[in-house]
Amino acid sequence: MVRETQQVMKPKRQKKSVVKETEAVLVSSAEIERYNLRERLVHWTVAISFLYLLLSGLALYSPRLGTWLYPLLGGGTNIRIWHPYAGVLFALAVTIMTISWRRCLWMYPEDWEWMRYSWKYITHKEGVPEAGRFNAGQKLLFWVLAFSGLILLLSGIVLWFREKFSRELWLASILAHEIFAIVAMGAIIVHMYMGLFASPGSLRAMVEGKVTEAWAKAHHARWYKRVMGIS
Amino acid sequence: MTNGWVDIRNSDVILAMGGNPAENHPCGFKWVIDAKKNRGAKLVCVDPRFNRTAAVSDCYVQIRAGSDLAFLGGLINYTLSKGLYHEEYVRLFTNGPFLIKEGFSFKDGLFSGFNHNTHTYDKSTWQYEQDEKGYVRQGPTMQDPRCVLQLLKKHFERYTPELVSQITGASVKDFLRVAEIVCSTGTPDKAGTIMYALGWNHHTFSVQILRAAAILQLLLGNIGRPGGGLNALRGHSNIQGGTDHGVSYEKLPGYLKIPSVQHQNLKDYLKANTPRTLIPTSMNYWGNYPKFFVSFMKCMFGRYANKENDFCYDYLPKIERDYSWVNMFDDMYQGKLEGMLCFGINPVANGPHSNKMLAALSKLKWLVVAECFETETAQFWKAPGIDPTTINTEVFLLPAANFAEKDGSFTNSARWVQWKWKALDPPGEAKADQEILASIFLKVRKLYEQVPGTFPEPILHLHWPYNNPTNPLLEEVAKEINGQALEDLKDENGKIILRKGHQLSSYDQLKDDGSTACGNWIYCGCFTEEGNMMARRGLKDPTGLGMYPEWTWSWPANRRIMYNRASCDAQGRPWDPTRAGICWNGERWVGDIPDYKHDCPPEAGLGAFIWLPEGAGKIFASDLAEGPFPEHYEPIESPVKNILHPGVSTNPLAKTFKSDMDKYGTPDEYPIVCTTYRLTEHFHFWTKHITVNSELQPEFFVEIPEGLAEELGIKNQQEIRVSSIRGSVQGKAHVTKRIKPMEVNGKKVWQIGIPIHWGFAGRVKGPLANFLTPTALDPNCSIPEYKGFLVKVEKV
Amino acid sequence: MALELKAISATNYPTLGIKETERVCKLIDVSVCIGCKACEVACQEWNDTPVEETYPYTGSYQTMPELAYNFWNLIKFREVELGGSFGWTMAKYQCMHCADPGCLRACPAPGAIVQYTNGIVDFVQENCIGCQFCVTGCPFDVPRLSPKSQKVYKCTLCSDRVAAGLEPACIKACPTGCLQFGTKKQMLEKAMKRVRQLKAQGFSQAAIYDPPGVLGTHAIYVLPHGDRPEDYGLPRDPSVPWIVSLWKGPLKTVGNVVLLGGILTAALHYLKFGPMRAEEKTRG
Amino acid sequence: MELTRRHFLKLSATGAFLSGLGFDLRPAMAEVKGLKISRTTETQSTCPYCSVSCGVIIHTMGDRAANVTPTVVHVEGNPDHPINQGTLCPKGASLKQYVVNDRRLTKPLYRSPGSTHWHEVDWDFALTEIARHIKDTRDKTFQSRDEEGRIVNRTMGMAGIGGCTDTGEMNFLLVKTMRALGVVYLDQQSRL
Repeated sequence: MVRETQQVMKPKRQKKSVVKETEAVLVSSAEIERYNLRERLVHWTVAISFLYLLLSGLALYSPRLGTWLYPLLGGGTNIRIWHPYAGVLFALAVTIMTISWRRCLWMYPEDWEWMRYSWKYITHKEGVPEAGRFNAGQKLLFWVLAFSGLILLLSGIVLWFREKFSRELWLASILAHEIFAIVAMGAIIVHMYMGLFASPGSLRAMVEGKVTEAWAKAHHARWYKRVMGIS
Repeated sequence: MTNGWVDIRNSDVILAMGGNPAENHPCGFKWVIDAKKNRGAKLVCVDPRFNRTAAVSDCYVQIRAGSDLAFLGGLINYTLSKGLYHEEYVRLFTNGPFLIKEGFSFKDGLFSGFNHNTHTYDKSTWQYEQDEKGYVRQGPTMQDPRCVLQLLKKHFERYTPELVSQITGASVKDFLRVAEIVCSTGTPDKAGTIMYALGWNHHTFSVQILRAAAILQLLLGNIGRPGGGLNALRGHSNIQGGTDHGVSYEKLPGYLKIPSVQHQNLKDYLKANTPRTLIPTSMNYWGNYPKFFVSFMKCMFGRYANKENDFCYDYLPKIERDYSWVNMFDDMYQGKLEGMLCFGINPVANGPHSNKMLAALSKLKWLVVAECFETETAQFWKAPGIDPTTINTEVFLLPAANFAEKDGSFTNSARWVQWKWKALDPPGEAKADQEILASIFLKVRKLYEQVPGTFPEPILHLHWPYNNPTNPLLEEVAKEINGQALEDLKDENGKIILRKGHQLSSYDQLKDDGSTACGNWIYCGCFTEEGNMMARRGLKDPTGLGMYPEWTWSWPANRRIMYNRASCDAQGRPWDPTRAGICWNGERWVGDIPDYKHDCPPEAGLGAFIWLPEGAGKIFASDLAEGPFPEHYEPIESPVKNILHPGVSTNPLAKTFKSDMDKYGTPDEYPIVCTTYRLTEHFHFWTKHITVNSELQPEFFVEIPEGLAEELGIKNQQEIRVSSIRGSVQGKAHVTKRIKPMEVNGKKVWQIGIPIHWGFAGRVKGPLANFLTPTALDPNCSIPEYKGFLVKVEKV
Repeated sequence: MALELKAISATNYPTLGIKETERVCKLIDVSVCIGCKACEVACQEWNDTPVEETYPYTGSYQTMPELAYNFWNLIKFREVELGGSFGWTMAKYQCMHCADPGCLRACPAPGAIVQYTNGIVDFVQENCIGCQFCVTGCPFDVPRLSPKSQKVYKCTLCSDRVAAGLEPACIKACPTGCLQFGTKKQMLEKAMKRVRQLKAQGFSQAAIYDPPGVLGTHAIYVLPHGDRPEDYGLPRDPSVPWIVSLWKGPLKTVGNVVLLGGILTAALHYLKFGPMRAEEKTRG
Repeated sequence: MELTRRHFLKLSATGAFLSGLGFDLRPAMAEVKGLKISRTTETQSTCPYCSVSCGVIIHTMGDRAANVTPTVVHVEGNPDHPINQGTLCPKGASLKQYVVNDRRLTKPLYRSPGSTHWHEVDWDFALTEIARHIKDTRDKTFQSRDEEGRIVNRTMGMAGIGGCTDTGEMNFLLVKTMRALGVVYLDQQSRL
């Protein structure tokens, strides 16, 4: 019925797809594994590097925040030295994440359909279509962050090796770095709110890898059904 | 300098020619800028290159290197033909009205009396016409065709603007632009000065260029006046002092002459060197020559010098010919010398034709070099291309102190003798030069005491009165130079004016009977009973003209402007009251120290130029070797023939050399005119040892004009080779718009420039510009022709 | 003459001091510059800036192509046609000590760049984090990073000398008086007088260079051809780059709004809707 | 508020933290770099390069106390000097490096005939050898009379040059000794 299942049925891709689909296996009657160890490692690498990038970036960006962020992060010089390396780490981790989740993060027509009901989702109303492993909001958030990350990476490289680039490119890069840092910051606030507060169980999913059946059914019904073999 | 650095601020017109003061004397040049800013003075720059002086000048004209005399000749002609000269000044203060003997002539590049075999002049026709008493006949109206002014007019009427343009490569329009400004100072309310340096000196006719400039300044009435004068910008801190003290083969301290072999006794010597008064009103101060000389001999040999032995006249070496620099190295090259002492000088880099310098030094048995840094001369035996094992010269390189590590005086270009103090000890085992020299001398003296030797008397009898003989205090030496009374000195009435043993206060006190000793009479007054006058630091400026009479001491007699009597008219009133050098106040001359008898009223008509036997500034000067008037001759290596007289193209008395290494190029093979110069970032061959200066100008380069670069396909920064017939140098091309092509006598001529500051010793290295320069000398002063020689340029 | 702070990089507090001191100013009268480089050497000597390498010959009289972290004062040489005649311009280039310093505005390190009430803009390397934002902020392309210390350096207008009552080293050395030092007012008067003189001498376009785009500078020029600052190596109408202004101005507000707004919205959302519990949802 | 540089550094290191707590650091940030010539010994001298003779002040470390070996810290123009009025050119401005320079010679060096390098020698050796050479050369090449029998009393085998960069007094001593030795090949930079 949905493309995810269709993929499963494709014989030539079967093996691979099975691996993909085993990303969630039934652990017990009440617990389902949502993220395996590798996925969690990648996520937390992204998360920690992003957090460092955000905080160190904020320190450089805003003197007001800098006054406490500098000592927190070991001083301005350290920030200046490590920020780009953290950026590289972040970019690598996001790349791995994108590759491994490319299918479950793809925006399918039903995701756009889901988006039409996103307001209901936000306001906890009934009638939100069932979501797969990730709902469309999550997917969009990811792509926003990934795109911002790409721009931040490219502009960051220019700023890192500024001697090799023209002054005009520098200035443009600074502007781009700023704008997309703001975008990413906005996106991450949403994500963190959702993960930490708005959706209890999500954090556990990313920490322990497991969710309850109820949680799966409630938030990602389609995914739940597929995992459970219910069609 | 006749005037001084600060005095330049009093000028209305400054001609910078044959020198590049902005680059080579920046802190002196400040006074040019001061005059420009505060007086609205005009700065005119005439030079082969558009240099830094040109960059801030009001008028710049490019000329061919070596054509300066023609340009100045043009200015003299312009002044005379337009009647722009200061007639009263010329009549009062110059030999313009003097009559010259019949028979004096000039034809086809030669003055009367030329001997074609010896290439010398019989100067008997170059003399003043004299009356029965031996005084010069004058034509006060200056209309007599045989008076100096008329002869001058005749001599220079050939130097029309068109001719100047043909010789120098400057356009007629440009020449007239300069002439209009420079020749505008012939009025009492205007004063103009000339700043020149080695660009005029480095020629086979250098003294004549200076003569032309002096004539121009005399005609315009600029000599002796604040804001006027003829100002030589000397190249080293104490080159003036060295010259004053007679470090020169033909001189003794104070411009006394080393005896000639012709003068076998003191009487003959003094007779030959004491000038005879030529006009009744001449003070002829050099008439006191015997006093200067005898006092010098008393200083040299102390109690051994007495009347009976001609004050040890025999102890002094006698000369019969030129032993100057290039001759010295020519003789060395021919193996005539065994050893040499070099104190703070670098002949390999400095001298012309460095290859010959290297070859000459390698013929020496021993060489002593006292220096702060390891110079090219000290390491000549490992110069590029030389195999040290073939050089048998023993070399001693002695570490010397520098300026900060000793006290003593430096005499600047303006004759200011300035004492300085020691700030710290020399590094390591380095010693001050005077200690090195004294130690060597005393060791030699000891050897002569112990082991018999040839004629030891001058060595054993040399007066050496210093407290610590191996390390004389410079104050002691300064006192000795100033001189002291050896007996009580009395005036005509028998009144004692100076006690025995006291320091002299003026050269007026010198005696020719042995009762005074004085190392250098022109320095008499520098260290008196009042103390070290050179150490004074008073900042009073009573005239307001920047003379600072209490700032150190200036020779002669603390005078700041030479010939300053000429700054006033016949009545003793300043030509320009706003710039009164001195003036007669009814009793005496006040202002600067008068270059005159201080209480002689103007009515007495005493000649203004008290140093000269004629009492007047010389427009006509028979002392010179190649003519009493300047004449344009081409450099020894010239791209063109002399259009004034192709038969006598170069200076007929210029000296060239005949060894296998002395070669002179021709324009067909070496078509490009080359000149050498300094850059402001470096000092001579010293600062290549200093990091900062090496950073400012790190590499040897050759300045070549854009057009020539195009012709030869040379790009900026490309490696090129410049060769003269004597050697070649390789370096980066500096392609510039600042040198333009020239049309000389209908022929297109290019010139290039080479800065001198590199060598094979130093933090930064490069070729020596002097690999290219020729061994051709001026007949008067034996200066080599570093400027305006011929080269070719090629890509590497 | 103690130095009082007027502005400090990456610090939003108003300054404590209420003192108002005279603003100092360097005047560069290009018309009498002889390009002797005394200022370059005096700068290096006073500041003990190391000469680590000998730069190769640049193909002109100019010491090096542009300023360096260890070379804060550079005379630019240009062979140009000026006003119909050939000219060789020499003009000293260094930090302009802008009244509105772009470097200070761009700097994220507290106290790394300070502006004193006397107008000097100074880098305090102890506080510099080496991010080079100042390089971006400078409209004159002056600050330079040392590859060794990873700090940024530039002319200090010899703030240590000025604080002790001395003039900057370059000013003192300048042989021709091309460089002058005094209060901004005095220097403007001097400059005005020179401009009048130059105009009288036929330099009809003579002008003072004191760019208003950065609210004026504390190093001002007299240019004989004031209509062509580029011929002296000076930018025409310099100002703090708009990107720096945008970044330090509106964009900062946007960032604050996003940050605070995001957190606030999330909090409000939580208060209004609370967490989305799976149990409830399933139950529902 | 007097702050030493050391204090300032300490303060700025902890600065961010303290200011985070509301402690305002601006007075501490005031410029407190020490003036490097504030307590040096000043000696008046003259620039050794060209003939303008700019007055310079040599700043040396220490106060001339007995136990101090001074070194040059800085050289600057003498503002009282009527000619240069404190200004200097690029050569004069780098005079410190002319004095304190690792290329300075600090020991007498000797190069024997045919040798490819220098040997360090002591002063006594150098001076003794030089004196011996001078006497040998003088005795060997001294000319009492020329071909025509005229007294000339001169040393033909040896030359003396130099002086223009040294003091007037040294120049005088050079002339004095050279002429006493009978040297006629005597010259200096002003010829060039």
